[in-house]
Amino acid sequence: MEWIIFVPAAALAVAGGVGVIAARQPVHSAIALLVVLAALAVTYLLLTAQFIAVLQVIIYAGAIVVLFLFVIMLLHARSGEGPIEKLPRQRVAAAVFAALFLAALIAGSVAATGPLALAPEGFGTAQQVGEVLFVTYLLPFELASVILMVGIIAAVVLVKRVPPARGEGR
Amino acid sequence: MISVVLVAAIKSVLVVVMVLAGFAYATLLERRLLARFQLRYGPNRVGPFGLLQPIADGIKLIFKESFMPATADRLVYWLAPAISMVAALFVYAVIPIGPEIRFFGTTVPLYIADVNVGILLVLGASSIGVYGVILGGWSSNNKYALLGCLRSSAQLISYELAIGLAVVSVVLTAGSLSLVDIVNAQQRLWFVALQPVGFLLFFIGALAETNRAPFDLPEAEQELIAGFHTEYGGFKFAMFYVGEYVGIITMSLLVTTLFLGGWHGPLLPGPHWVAIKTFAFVCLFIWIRATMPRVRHDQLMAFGWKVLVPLGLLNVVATAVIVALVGG
Amino acid sequence: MSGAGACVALLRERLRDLDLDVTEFRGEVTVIVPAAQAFEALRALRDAPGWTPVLTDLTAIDRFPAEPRFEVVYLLTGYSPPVRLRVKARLPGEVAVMASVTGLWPGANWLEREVYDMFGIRFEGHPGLTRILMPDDWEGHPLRKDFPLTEEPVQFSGHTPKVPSTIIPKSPPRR
Amino acid sequence: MTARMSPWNPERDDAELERRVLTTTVERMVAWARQGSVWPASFGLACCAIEMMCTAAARFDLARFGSELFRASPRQADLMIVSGRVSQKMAPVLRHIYDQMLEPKWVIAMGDCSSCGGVFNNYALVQGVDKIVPVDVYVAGCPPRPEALMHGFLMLREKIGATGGRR
Amino acid sequence: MPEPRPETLTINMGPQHPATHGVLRLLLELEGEVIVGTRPIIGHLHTGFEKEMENRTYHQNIVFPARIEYLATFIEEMAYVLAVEKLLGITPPPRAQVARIILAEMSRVASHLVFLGSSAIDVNVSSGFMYCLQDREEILDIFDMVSGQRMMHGYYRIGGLHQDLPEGFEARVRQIAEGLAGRVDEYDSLLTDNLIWRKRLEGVAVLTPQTALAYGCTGPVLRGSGVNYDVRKAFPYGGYEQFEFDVPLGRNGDAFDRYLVRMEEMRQSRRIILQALDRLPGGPVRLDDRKIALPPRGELVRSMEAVIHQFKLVSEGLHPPAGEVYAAVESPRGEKGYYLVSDGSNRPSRVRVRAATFNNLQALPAMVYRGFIADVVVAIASLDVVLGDVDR
Amino acid sequence: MPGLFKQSVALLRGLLITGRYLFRPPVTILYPEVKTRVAPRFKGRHWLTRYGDGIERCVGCELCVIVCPAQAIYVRAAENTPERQVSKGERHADQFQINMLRCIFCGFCEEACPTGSIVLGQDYELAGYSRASLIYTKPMLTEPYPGASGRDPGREV
Repeated sequence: MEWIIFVPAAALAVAGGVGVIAARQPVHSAIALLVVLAALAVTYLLLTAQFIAVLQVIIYAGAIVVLFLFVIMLLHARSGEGPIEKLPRQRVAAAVFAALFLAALIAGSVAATGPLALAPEGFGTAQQVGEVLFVTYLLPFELASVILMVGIIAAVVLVKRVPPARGEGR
Repeated sequence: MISVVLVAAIKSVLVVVMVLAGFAYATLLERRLLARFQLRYGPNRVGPFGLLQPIADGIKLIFKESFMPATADRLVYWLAPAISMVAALFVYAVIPIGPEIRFFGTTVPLYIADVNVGILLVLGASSIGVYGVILGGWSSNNKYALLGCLRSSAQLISYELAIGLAVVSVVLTAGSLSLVDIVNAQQRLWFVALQPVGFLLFFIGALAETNRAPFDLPEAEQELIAGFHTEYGGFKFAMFYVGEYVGIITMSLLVTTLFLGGWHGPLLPGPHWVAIKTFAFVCLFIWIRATMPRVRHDQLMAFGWKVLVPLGLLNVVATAVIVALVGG
Repeated sequence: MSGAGACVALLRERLRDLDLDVTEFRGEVTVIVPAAQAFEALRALRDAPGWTPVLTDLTAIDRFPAEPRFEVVYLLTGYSPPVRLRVKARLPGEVAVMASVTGLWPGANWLEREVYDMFGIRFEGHPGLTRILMPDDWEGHPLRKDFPLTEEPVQFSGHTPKVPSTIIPKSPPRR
Repeated sequence: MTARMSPWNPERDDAELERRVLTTTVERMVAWARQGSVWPASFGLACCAIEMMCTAAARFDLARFGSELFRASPRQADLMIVSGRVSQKMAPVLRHIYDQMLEPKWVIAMGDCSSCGGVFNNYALVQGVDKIVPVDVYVAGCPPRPEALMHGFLMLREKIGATGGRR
Repeated sequence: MPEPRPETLTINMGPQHPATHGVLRLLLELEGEVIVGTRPIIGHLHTGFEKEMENRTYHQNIVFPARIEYLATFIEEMAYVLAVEKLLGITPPPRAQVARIILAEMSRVASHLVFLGSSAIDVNVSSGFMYCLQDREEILDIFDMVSGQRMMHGYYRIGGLHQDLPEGFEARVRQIAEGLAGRVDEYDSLLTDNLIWRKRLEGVAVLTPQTALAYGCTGPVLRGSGVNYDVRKAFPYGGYEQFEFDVPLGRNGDAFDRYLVRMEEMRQSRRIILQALDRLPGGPVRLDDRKIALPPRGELVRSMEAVIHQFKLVSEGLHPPAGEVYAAVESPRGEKGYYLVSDGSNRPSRVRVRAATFNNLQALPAMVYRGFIADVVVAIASLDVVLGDVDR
Repeated sequence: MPGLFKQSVALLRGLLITGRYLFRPPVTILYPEVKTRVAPRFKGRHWLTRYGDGIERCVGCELCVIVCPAQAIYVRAAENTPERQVSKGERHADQFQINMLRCIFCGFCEEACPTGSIVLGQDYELAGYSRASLIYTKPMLTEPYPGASGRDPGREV
């Protein structure tokens, strides 16, 4: 039964992933990313992890991709479309790593031959997520927030310009 | 299994039809009521009492020339209004308009799905709705639309936070994320009494979230022509319109559900109460629009981040403490 | 500064070699100064003690076909005490150039642009002397007397009448 | 509740406005809808714009005919009320805005100046906005009273009802 | 304006934009949403009034002034008629003078009501707009009653008025003037005390007295900055010296002060109207000089002489002596002056319209510098521009 | 804090003001059914009036043509003949056209008319689908019977 939903969702996620890197327009990439996130949310739902699925939408789709779009638009509005950087060497390296990663994935899924494990009771509920975040991994979680904070302050400092002295426009 | 799907499908269609009708008459209500605030009649010629006005508007918009700016991004230009409308309609999957009713011997709950994280789903859907605005403004390749969409998305994201905090306090009070549970928790006392600050936060946030006066900056026509939908006309514009007005109804319904006891009320059956309370809130929205000047963008952001968010945080902390003390 | 007369007296005192022509009509004092010295005179008036004149208006008159053809008119107003003084300078048609007074009154900016646009009088030292009311690609200066009003006949059925401004002809000046 | 007006009379009017019979029900329905939902572009030029504002205001209330939604964006407007004198400098802008409107669209030349230049018969003004855009209804007056504009507006409605919105 | 810098965004506001009150075009240079450069582009409503008036007789020209500044119609007509009267060296009969003042002050109120209404709608108080226009309708009804036109009256004549004031004029004016105080108070409580309204207007679009004087600003724009100059007080015209009224002044020169000045001016206009009604004299409303004013209608059937005068005056027009005059009035937007140059013929050889808003608008870039787009809207509204007046 | 309270009260008072209007009857004139009653002096559509006995007042003197600032009037005069005495004078208007789209309704023609022929009536509903339809000719302008324009046909001028 779940296959009916899982296969299209997974396919959509993969297609979206390809779209992110294949699209020429940065905005299209962002939309493709949105598709990936939405498809992932659906797979979370299949795992009965409603809470995580909704958080996925709210946080990633609702905040992070919006920020991406902001950045894209502000840059786009200012300078038009940037030239596409061509770095042939990186492409080669990327291809190699991608191939390796694919191989690892296939190997992993072939190795995992046992019966599919069911999600534990209460998986993905608000309570469980809360416990993981605020009890088990409290320290890493807080550290992450500190790092993010540093990043934000740095961004503000870097971007902030001194306003020019008051003069009157003509 | 089939019957479950069938019932869900029927209910979905019904809800969509109802919501669209609600949208149509919300526009008429706004125009008529606003007119009465301004000593005039408002649309009263198309059909009896002007009741066919929204239908005329709809048909006209559908039969308008289909248009796309030459420099627009085709895909995104089409996608944006659709996202806007679909996100607005999606919310109705989880908003309950009444308890269960008996219907042909089966018990049918008056909601499509009682998701146990229902309220979060509503927030999630509204955060998707932002994309309609942001992509619409960007894709039209118009400076006014771009400014409008930047403003708008900044506003929506900021005020979503305030709404989220208000919702968290309600969730803490009710002890559940399910909207049905939240309504049931208000059987004796409406949450507007338990959460006055939360109510105020939510209400102000709702005004901002639906781009209503005094926070209707995204389409501040005195500044930005028509904001993000400057370049939209015809049916695509209608979809934005749907999204906007459905949003108003949604927010009114949510206020009803979260703070005013949902379907609880004396004498009348549940759905009536929901309708009455929602209607009252829609009217309040219009009343405020008739009276209030528009705030400036920086004032709006300052108000959101410096007043509403801290207030919301305090409220959440206070609620948590009280719940821990009382409920623990 | 007790009145327009005092302004004139001050002007006479400040700029001794100035060739002033003072007339009064219906209680309004007009001072005609040579175009070359107009800027000096206006600066002297602006800096005169006892009043802070505001450039209320700056315009021109076309006396075509008479020569000197143009008159540039400056209307100065002191607010307290209320004093009005009109300063004029005559310009020939071929080289209609004045010194800009934007340095004395920033408000002269648009006014001078308008005079340029309408009369084709150039103002030297103006920060951006371009057309202001007419489209940038307009040819001619509409308020010059030799610029036609460009009327078209009013539409009637079966008849093409004279154009409006010729219905009552301009009468010769009476004494 | 349609207004009692002088009926749409093809003989009286120009050839290009000749009657086109609405055949199908759908056409009639669309014509009815267009008639009842004419959204004007908020396009004010001069004196007439003030009277146009008054037409939308409480005393006259154009909203009764479903037309109070003055759209700031020409894309969403159906009707351009050229309310005032159109200068040579404004003419290209006006045409541009007209081009931005989506079909079907209509133009009312409100007042003398926009209809033919009115009292200003001179170099600065376009002698009639019909030299730039096609005009559906001319309203005389300087400026026309709000009722006069409404009269013209109702004539336009009648025309839309009769032709289904095609020119 | 210097070349747009790469990090700024130039947007074009107008010429057809809801907030520009007509066909004003602004090129705004933005840094984010902050304005660092403003270039107003005017002329989209240039109608050629001056040229047109130079090609008509003095009498025919009466129709033009109201169309220049179409919100303060009676004041406009008064300015032109006063200029011609000054040129001729005549004074109209006292009844005409007082009637002109009543109508002028009503015009001022009507104009300020449009200012208030359009400011209200600029910050999206659509109801305030409707109420203001409704109040204006009441005044326009009186104008209609007096002159037969709501806006372009053509009621003043050189040497008086077209005809006497109609029956019931005084009672209706008094009724409106009495009610005006309550109306202004209501707008006060709808807007002045409103937190958002204040936040939108206070400290926005500040104009210092020095800048205002440098640009030749007049009217409420100048008085909002605290400079006491009102043509009615400084150079009294048309009999204003007989009336008692105060000139309200602002302190900070921001949009809010200009708004307050106009609100107070409405109250002062009411004072003037009530005083004028109390001392409205009887008598003729037109000069009895056949070279200047048409003979009374009744005479046309009785006296051949009157018919000849009628023919001569209509077909030739009047001939003022050669000379030049400048007559200014205090319009709701500031000093409105007509500078007439006569060469002794039946047409003015030069008509110059000194427009208040032309000078006021020049101060706009200085006012909105480092403000927001939203402030531009408020600034334009607070300048109360009439583009017909700017472009002529 | 008291400031905040005061401000909130002010906001609420604004709501109350608009709320009060909700319960007032609209001031709207239901236009096409209810015509506005314009002032007696209203300057609307022109009429060429007649004397009480049906004789036309216009004598074709063209003063209205001359005074019209917009030159919206065209008159072609013709001699009256004993067989065809159209007006009281020697001449009458053979053709009389007014271009309503040029006319600015200033009333100068009415003021200039020595016989009181041309008057500005009360009708303001002047609109047409074409420019030509708004050029009014003499048959359209002449009042069908004495007094049809609303002016007393017995008046002197």
